[in-house]
Amino acid sequence: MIKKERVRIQTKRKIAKDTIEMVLENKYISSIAIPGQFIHIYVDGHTLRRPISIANVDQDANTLTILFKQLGSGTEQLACSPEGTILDVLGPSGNGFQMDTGNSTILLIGGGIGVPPLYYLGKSLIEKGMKIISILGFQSSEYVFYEREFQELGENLIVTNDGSYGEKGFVTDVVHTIDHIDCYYSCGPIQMLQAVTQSLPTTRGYISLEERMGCGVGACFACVVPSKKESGYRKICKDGPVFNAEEVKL
Amino acid sequence: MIKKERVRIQTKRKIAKDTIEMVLENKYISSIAIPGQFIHIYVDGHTLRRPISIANVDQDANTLTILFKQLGSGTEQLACSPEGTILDVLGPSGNGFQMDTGNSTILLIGGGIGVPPLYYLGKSLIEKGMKIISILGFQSSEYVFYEREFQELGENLIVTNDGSYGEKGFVTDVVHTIDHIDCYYSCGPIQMLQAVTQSLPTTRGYISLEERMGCGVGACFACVVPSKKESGYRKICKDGPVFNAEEVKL
Amino acid sequence: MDLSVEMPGLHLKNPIMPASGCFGFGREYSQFYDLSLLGAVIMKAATREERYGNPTPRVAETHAGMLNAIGLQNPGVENVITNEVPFLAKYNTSIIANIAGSTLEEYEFVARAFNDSPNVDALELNISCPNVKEGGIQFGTDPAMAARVTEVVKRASNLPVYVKLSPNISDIVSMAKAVESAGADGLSMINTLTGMQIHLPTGKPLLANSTGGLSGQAIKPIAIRMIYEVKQKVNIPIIGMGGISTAEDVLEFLLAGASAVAVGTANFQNPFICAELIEALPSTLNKYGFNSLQDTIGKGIAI
Amino acid sequence: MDLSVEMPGLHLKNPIMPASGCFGFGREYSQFYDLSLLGAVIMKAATREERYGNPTPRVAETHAGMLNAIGLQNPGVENVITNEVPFLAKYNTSIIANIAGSTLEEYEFVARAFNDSPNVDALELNISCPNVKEGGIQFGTDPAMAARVTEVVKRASNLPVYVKLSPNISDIVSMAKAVESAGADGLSMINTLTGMQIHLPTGKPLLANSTGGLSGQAIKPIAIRMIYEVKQKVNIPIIGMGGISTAEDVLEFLLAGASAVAVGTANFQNPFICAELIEALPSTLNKYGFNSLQDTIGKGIAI
Ligand SMILES: Cc1cc2nc3c(=O)[nH]c(=O)nc-3n(C[C@H](O)[C@H](O)[C@H](O)COP(=O)(O)OP(=O)(O)OC[C@H]3O[C@@H](n4cnc5c(N)ncnc54)[C@H](O)[C@@H]3O)c2cc1C
Ligand SMILES: Cc1cc2nc3c(=O)[nH]c(=O)nc-3n(C[C@H](O)[C@H](O)[C@H](O)COP(=O)(O)OP(=O)(O)OC[C@H]3O[C@@H](n4cnc5c(N)ncnc54)[C@H](O)[C@@H]3O)c2cc1C
Ligand SMILES: Cc1cc2nc3c(=O)[nH]c(=O)nc-3n(C[C@H](O)[C@H](O)[C@H](O)COP(=O)(O)O)c2cc1C
Ligand SMILES: Cc1cc2nc3c(=O)[nH]c(=O)nc-3n(C[C@H](O)[C@H](O)[C@H](O)COP(=O)(O)O)c2cc1C
Ligand code: FES
Ligand code: FES
Repeated sequence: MIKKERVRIQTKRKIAKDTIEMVLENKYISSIAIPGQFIHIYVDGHTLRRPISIANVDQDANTLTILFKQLGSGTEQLACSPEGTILDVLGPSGNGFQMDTGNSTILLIGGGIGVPPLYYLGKSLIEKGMKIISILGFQSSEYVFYEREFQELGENLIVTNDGSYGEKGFVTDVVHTIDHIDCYYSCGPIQMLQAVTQSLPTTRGYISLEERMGCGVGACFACVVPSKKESGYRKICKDGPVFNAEEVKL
Repeated sequence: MIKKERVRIQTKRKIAKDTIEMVLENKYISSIAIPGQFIHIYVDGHTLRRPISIANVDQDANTLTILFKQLGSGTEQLACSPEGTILDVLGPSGNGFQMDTGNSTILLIGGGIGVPPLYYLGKSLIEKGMKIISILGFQSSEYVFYEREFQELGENLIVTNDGSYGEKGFVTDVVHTIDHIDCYYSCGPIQMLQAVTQSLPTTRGYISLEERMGCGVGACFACVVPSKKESGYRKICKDGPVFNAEEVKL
Repeated sequence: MDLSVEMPGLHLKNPIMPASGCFGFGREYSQFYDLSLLGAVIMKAATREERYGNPTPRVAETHAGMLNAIGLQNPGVENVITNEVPFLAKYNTSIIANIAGSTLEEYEFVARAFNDSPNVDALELNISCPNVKEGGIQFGTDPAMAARVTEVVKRASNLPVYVKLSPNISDIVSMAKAVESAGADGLSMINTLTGMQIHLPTGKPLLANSTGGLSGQAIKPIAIRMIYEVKQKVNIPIIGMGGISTAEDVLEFLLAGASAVAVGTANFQNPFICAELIEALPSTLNKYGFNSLQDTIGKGIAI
Repeated sequence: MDLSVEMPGLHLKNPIMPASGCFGFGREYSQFYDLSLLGAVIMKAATREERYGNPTPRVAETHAGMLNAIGLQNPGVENVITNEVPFLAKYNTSIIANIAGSTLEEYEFVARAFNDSPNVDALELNISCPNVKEGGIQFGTDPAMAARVTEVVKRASNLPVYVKLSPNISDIVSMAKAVESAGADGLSMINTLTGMQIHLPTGKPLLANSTGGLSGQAIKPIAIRMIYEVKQKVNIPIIGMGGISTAEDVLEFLLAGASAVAVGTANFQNPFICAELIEALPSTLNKYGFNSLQDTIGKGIAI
């Protein structure tokens, strides 16, 4: 259940260009959050909260980790909040990833700031005994983060648009180099998700979507995505942000 | 000349109920400010700056002192700024008190948060060898401040509306108890200034006025007061805040 | 302190209600607090058929406000009556149905449909949604059209009708008088102001719909002015809204002439806002010297 | 980067100018920076006679904005021409005279007076000041009246006329087209939205005039929307304003269709704002992929 919680910034660290990692302390959220869920952060002086994925959880330490890019005024202000600041947060929000069962081989495909939720997911899948392969795409070398962390989960490929690190190109350029997978999970820009779902049409897949939000709880109909199966829309904040790749029209 | 200055909060101290004293460090303003001038303080997230009188100056220490009451959201936020904060301030603004010359006896009449500018004035007049008598009015005992400071300048009477400290009543109730004065200076609520100017009709007097301001530099015509002599208005931020009691209609 | 308010069809235990479109049909916010605390709930707009609304992005943030172009997404009036009203009816609060349409016939249909819904206490007639292209906007800015739709809905419905006015207009008083003459039982004001944001990275309007409705604290002075002007010229009660986020704001609306208030955008910042306002209201009224809610209504009008 | 803009009567070295009423006649701000930096200066409104304006309080703070009810205080057009224009003429910048009145005759008189002032480059015809009771408001909200005053002023004046539009209106496009047909050389938009604040300690409107004009960041989405709508329907250039405080805001106005912009309320927060915007503009245009100012104008219009 979503609650309005006070969350303390325990540590703050720049991990790549314009990219911040924050470890947040909160017992309630860290004790129940599952991979793929997000928190909705109030930033002083801003009308709308900012949705940020939960990138990791340490239940023993009562902490959750978020990774975010400084883009506009809200994330910039958040990035400037000193350690010790108490944030007003709604969470955990949304439905997380439905986790595969069995001894599957799993492909994680992340683009830019879509990478964070895949880390907590990968860690959780490893615990369930699955094999993880990950492909992470970034603009250029200076934006690359969490390479080591993903390497610890299994085989890891880095792709940059300009080739300044790893392979040059898009994540989909290397997807075909992976032999066999049972299921993929992907999060990133919409163009990437479109390309990914098209290049893996027959594989079971889950994608995590982003959209501008109002309420973040399912009441305002701001964050919808057209549904493939039924007519109408699904709400990203409540029915998502994770959907079966079959379920929504991108 | 008014400049836009960065001013550092050196110390902050609560001196009475809802009343804060701040010592601000800034070389430019402290080196040229005269009694009666004000600074125009930017408070983050607020459209309009807050005008606050200069209550004291220490040229050697490069500091100026302000005393203010926490009323609305701007002064409350200001009161919460920690020591060390850099404020964005315009100043010194307005015309200060025209100081009497000779060996005059001077009456200072302050009401509530109109008291602050009179302190720097009193100190400056003492240096010129004048005799100072002061009457300070407050709502009740818990709002009284700077009694000791004014006592050091000369005879000092405190009046409270509810009689919880000093005399009970209004400053004008005790004005007649003062024997002879050459000139008075007054700052406080408009009702008090009206009463003061009426009860001292033949005495030379200067009053400092408050009005809601836009620009604070004389460009927007927000802060006007009807002029007695010429037709039309005077601007409090530029022609004032101090006026000859003869000059303006209250 | 007694916070109750009597208005046509509405016996509110307090004057606070969530605004239409900002609270869905109550389900989501019921996980945060007991909806029985609320004076009333105004439901999301209902239309004849299910509507899918506009493409995304549908919201943008502005200084002290936001733009929305949801486009009246809703499951259709039958579905609202069957699936949503019963949920809200479990709570001890009044229910106001916000009705919208693109044609007079659609308004009439939707209004009539709620006659069969015993738990709905009043209609809020949304003639002012700026995000419906087919006709909504004309209803909201032309007094004759507004009077027309008010008459039609009054005739079709057995419920009191609160007409929700658009602020995108020069003369709000004429509009208010027109709908009062047409039989409106009350007014609801204000809806959003039409605005736009251009997204610099793409150089194009950020909202897929180009324009959207501006709500939130930014518009409060406009809402206060319009309510103040209208209160002096009409005899029907006003539900005030537009940027309310504190108990002081509520008092400001009451003084301007509102008898009750709705809270929209502020729910997104703080899901508990309505409950918190209800709790804070008595001490805020006391602080400014009022001993009852009734004493405040329209008292700001300087005569 | 070349920031120059050509508009009727105005050969601006850059598109930034202080808005009328927020910069007096330039004297005060000239102590902060060299006014020759500015594209132009729009002077405070001038009327036939000296005007004393409204009683105080004349301003109030709102969320991301402010209300003002100055009431067109000014020393009268003769005085402006004799004492103020010569001061501004010392600077290498264009001068725009904002003219106001309560009657057609007054507008005509004031417009004609500036014919004798060789240093004034254009008139801004203020038909939209909400703080003048006698007639100002009707000129601003009725397209026929607006066209009428535009014609009269055009006939009286030998200067290009920019008509300043009021946003307190349902259909800004009709208004813009009406004044274009009447001969306006350009538009200036937007003026303030009419608003009010109730002062809780007294329970009455804070401004002595009760209502005032809302300006500042709060109104930017409304200004952008109106300029965007109007740009598509008229062929005369637009001076855009309403809540500008950053170079990004300037670009947003240009993309929406403004050819130049005016900055009002932001001068009160930061007296250097116009100079700072001029300095920041080239890098901001570059950042979003523009190599010239001309490239940006109206480019946000999604067709
Ligand atoms: C479910 C979900 C999870 C997300 N997880 C992450 C994450 O882990 N790390 C991360 O860096 N980013 C994440 N994002 C994107 C993040 O929410 C935006 O980058 C952020 O809101 C931008 O705010 P701003 O203040 O920088 O930008 P501004 O431009 O000032 O924001 C203005 C408004 O637009 C919204 N907005 C702008 N861009 C986006 C976007 N891409 N998606 C949704 N809303 C947006 C803002 O929330 C705000 O309401 C996530 C988005 C969603 C929907
Ligand atoms: C020349 C001058 C000198 C002043 N010196 C002092 C001083 O030394 N100490 C002190 O405590 N106060 C002083 N004041 C009053 C002080 O400016 C206000 O109390 C303060 O601006 C209120 O801001 P707020 O955020 O608390 O209130 P809010 O109600 O949030 O303010 C809203 C707006 O109204 C204005 N405002 C509200 N009350 C006043 C007022 N009484 N006078 C002018 N503007 C007001 C604010 O500046 C702001 O623009 C002075 C005022 C003037 C004009
Ligand atoms: C996301 C959103 C959706 C809205 N949907 C509706 C609606 O369906 N019907 C309606 O009458 N008003 C709708 N409104 C307008 C609000 O009910 C309210 O009138 C307006 O937002 C002003 O109040 P606020 O500033 O408190 O949000 C909506 C507003 C928002 C922000
Ligand atoms: C204090 C003040 C005085 C104003 N006086 C005038 C005026 O005399 N003539 C006029 O056309 N507009 C006047 N305006 C309107 C501004 O020129 C401008 O159109 C409006 O404030 C919107 O811009 P902003 O949000 O940047 O302030 C005034 C605005 C303010 C805040
Ligand atoms: S953000 Fe309100 S429904 Fe998703
Ligand atoms: S505040 Fe602008 S003239 Fe005084």
